[in-house]
Amino acid sequence: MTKSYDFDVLVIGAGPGGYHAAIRAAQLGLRVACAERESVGGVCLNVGCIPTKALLHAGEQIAAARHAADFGLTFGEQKMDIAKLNGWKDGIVKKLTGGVGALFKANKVTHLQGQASFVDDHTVQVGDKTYTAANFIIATGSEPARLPGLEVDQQVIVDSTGALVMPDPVPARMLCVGGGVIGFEFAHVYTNMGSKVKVIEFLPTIIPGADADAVKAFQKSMEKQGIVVATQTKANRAEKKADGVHVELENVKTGEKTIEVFDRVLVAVGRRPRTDGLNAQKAGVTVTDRGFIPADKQQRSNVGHIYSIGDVASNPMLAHKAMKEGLVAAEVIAGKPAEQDAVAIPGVVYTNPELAWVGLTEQEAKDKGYEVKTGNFPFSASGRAMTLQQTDGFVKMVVEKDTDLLLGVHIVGPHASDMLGEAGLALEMAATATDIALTIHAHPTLAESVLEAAESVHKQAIHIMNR
Amino acid sequence: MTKSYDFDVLVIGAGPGGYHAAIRAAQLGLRVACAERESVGGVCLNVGCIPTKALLHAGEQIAAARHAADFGLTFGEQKMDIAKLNGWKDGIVKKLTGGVGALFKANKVTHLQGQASFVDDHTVQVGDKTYTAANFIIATGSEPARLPGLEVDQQVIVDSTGALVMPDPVPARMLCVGGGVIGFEFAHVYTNMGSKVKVIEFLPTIIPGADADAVKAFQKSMEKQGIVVATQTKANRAEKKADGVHVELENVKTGEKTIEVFDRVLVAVGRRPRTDGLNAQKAGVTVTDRGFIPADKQQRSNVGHIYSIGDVASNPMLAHKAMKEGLVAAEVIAGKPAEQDAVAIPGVVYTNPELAWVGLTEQEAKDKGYEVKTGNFPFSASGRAMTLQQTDGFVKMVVEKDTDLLLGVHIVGPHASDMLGEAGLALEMAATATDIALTIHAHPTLAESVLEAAESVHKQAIHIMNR
Amino acid sequence: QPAPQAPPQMPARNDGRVLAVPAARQLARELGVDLTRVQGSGPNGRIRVSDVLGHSQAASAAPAQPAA
Ligand SMILES: Cc1cc2nc3c(=O)[nH]c(=O)nc-3n(C[C@H](O)[C@H](O)[C@H](O)COP(=O)(O)OP(=O)(O)OC[C@H]3O[C@@H](n4cnc5c(N)ncnc54)[C@H](O)[C@@H]3O)c2cc1C
Ligand SMILES: Cc1cc2nc3c(=O)[nH]c(=O)nc-3n(C[C@H](O)[C@H](O)[C@H](O)COP(=O)(O)OP(=O)(O)OC[C@H]3O[C@@H](n4cnc5c(N)ncnc54)[C@H](O)[C@@H]3O)c2cc1C
Repeated sequence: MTKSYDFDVLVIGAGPGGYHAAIRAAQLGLRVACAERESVGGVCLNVGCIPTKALLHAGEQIAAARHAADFGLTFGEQKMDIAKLNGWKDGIVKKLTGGVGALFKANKVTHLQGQASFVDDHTVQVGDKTYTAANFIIATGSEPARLPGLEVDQQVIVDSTGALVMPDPVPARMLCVGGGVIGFEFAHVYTNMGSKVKVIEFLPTIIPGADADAVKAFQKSMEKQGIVVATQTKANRAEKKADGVHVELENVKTGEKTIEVFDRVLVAVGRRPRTDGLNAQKAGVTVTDRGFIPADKQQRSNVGHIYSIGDVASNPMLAHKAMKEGLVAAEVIAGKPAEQDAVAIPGVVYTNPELAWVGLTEQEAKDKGYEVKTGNFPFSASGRAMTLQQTDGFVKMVVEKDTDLLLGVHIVGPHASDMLGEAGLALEMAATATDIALTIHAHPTLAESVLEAAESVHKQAIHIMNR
Repeated sequence: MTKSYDFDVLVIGAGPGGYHAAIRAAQLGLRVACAERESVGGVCLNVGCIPTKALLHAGEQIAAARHAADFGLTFGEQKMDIAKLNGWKDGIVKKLTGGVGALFKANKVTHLQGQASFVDDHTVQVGDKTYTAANFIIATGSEPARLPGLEVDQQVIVDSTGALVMPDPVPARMLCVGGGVIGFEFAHVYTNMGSKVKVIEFLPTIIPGADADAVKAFQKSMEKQGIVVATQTKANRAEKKADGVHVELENVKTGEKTIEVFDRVLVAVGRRPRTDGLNAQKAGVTVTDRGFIPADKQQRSNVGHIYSIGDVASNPMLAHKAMKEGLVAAEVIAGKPAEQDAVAIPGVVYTNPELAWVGLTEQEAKDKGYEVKTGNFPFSASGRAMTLQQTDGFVKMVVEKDTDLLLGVHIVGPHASDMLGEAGLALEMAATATDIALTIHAHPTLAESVLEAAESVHKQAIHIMNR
Repeated sequence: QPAPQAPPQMPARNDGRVLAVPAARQLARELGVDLTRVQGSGPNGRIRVSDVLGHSQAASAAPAQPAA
């Protein structure tokens, strides 16, 4: 690549999209820089995927200790050292972000600390220096959407970043505004920590994008664990008083308004792409009204040598989508015929049970004109689930009727996210339900339930009656 | 099928092989009976796969409670009610065997209680009745092999069945004779319950059949958890005394002998096929010197209408192999072109970390003449593993060099058995490492490590340096 | 120069998908092979790496008119 530029590629943002792009580009022999104005790892490592999973695990261990009584294991008084909890979580984040820094060094990626702003379509300014590059990859990510009337102070009214710092004492009454993935992950954490949690969702159903049957089973399990769920409900405004935050809730169907009092309120009503300070227009890069920088299948923006990946490029705003797009952009720049051609992008709620899915929901498949058959296998019929004390949920499979082609897999249950590995590969390989049904799955495993769901598509599951 | 026989198929043995065969045959419209002399569910449900997994889970919860201190969760005095533990485990077994009984009823499988003995090649006697059938499926399973010098009394010297009843108090010193899957699963259970456990293995290496690198990592993790492992060691004889069982151990390399004292000794030196009371010769069915009733790919024995499946048919003696063979036999009898054509049969040790594999080990692949490349990704580099506090182990991939064809996957780590779902499907679908590497895996999951192992085959893993 | 005969297009699926495993999709891009013209050997015409290789070899083995 031409040497007249400082770098072959300059990546803007070191979130999962950006650091994957930078490392892959370096692996392919390019001269790479990556600019980051905060901490490497982006939202995902610092205030997203990773710290939430740490807190979720901690919370689940509290629940597990309680359930241990079922098999005779009991404990004396239980103590939670909140400072230690936060420190442990921060330690994991530090280890991982430190790891990315080390990988940058080892791969000879130049890390530029500071905000990158375009000067022209081949130049950015970072701090008081300018750098030129033959190609750019914009990976500036996203930030929490705000909700008028609920001003985030990161103490009592928090967004996902504030919610990651567990307060001491744990709030007695918690409201999660937004019944999406993030809302429910925090609801689950705080419930296990001892809060009484209510989740409200504006839409008629929680976890938009997930299969209706799966959502129903998921919601039932969350409610069984003590989370109160109110759909078609919005929060109009919040007032901080001595006895807590007074929130006006409105039932959007009836218009009925009530005031409820909470000790902590999480605003988790979605995320918006982030391009502030980027000066994209100086490079001629199109930013849409909603703030996205759209890209084609090679991740090119409207400007041929400027690429856009991850949350800033499009929905769904998920780390693994950002990673994939980062790899594609890097490979395309290196002259490889890469393409973002994924059949499906998985989604996961990392609660217990987890809700995990990949591919089309039953409704989506029907809406697209497919004639579908479905299969279903409940974990209550799984020996492995029984031994793990986790029998809530099922595996549901959506299959094209005539061809047996797998269209989607929807799992509510323990380790659901790990089972998505098989489901995702199956979709990408254009596997049929028969391919899965004929594959020996180890016994006794949770993954067997994927096999049985495939068998049930053909009304041949063994451990349930096939209606 | 001809009505002149009492049944279209009579299955002998209601273990996982037998009950799968019986239910599938019934699903396909055949008139089916299944004879069982003990309890439906066979070894697997009653004294094998299921109760071991229950005890393993219980033990792991004890360990998890200890590790919770890392994130600030501590407990007062811990108590284990051993009677409740045994009862909980028995309850799961009862639920599952009851479930199989219910499935028999619902599928109209006639359950014959008693030992089946062949009278001729179309007739068996069960109790004082005789039944005729057009076809038979022999699914009589296996039993623990005995070791001369160590007489099993199911109290202090036990086989796997005796070891499933946890004594109160838990033995302080435990010896597992045999370093295979069963030996290590019990070693892990008893260690977590508080025993000081030693495992001895005659061969130079433990867990025969598993990949050498995987075994090494597995053994290291077991030793870290306090299990003492001695390979090339055998137990010559045991003498019960007031202070415990005195066992003579011999180092088979040096010939050196020592006496060590234990409170419980598990004999887990393999299993042998079981055909006692079957009178196979009356039907003209061949039983080998070692006690097997061999079968072809349609599971037919030397007598065309008599099938043999599961442990009694061949090694490896694993439940999922028995299930598969049961389905094949049933389908063949129903006139379907089924065949036991599995590319690979997975194996799992359900300890923590688990050791799980499917397909060829690196050595097996080389021995078969493959030119191989390998990939490896350690869980210490996995964010998800960190949040789960389980970073021991790795995913190793064995791939054919020129074609990139996947040959084997070997996992030491948390939830390894669930990740085998993807690995097994990949092998059956003749997937390449590239297929796995190009498939989006949800973040943050353990299954991502499968993706990174595939990337590392091509020296393109992101989260490690690829040597 | 007469254009080399293009192999026929495979019947399209209603959903517009071409069923091919990821490695076959990547290889097709590398070799410049149009997947809609590849006969897949798997169930539902699923295209594997060997199908793309076979197609590409057949195409290059087809008698090419020397440039006049
Ligand atoms: C609480 C929470 C939990 C989540 N959990 C999951 C999960 O479990 N799984 C999942 O897949 N996704 C999860 N997500 C979403 C995931 O974090 C994002 O999809 C992912 O981080 C997007 O990656 P990215 O590289 O596009 O951008 P980001 O991670 O947002 O990174 C962008 C980076 O660019 C930097 N930047 C921005 N502008 C500039 C500039 N002009 N100059 C220099 N640097 C700049 C930012 O500082 C930031 O570090 C979660 C999100 C949240 C908030
Ligand atoms: C401790 C332990 C743990 C194990 N864990 C696992 C594991 O995690 N995963 C795994 O895959 N495998 C495991 N196994 C192995 C697994 O249990 C066997 O592979 C499996 O049970 C074999 O199934 P089968 O149907 O061939 O025979 P079996 O399960 O042995 O069943 C045979 C049945 O036939 C009956 N029978 C025998 N002769 C007659 C007769 N003449 N008339 C009537 N009935 C008869 C017996 O009573 C028995 O119920 C484990 C085994 C043990 C001992």
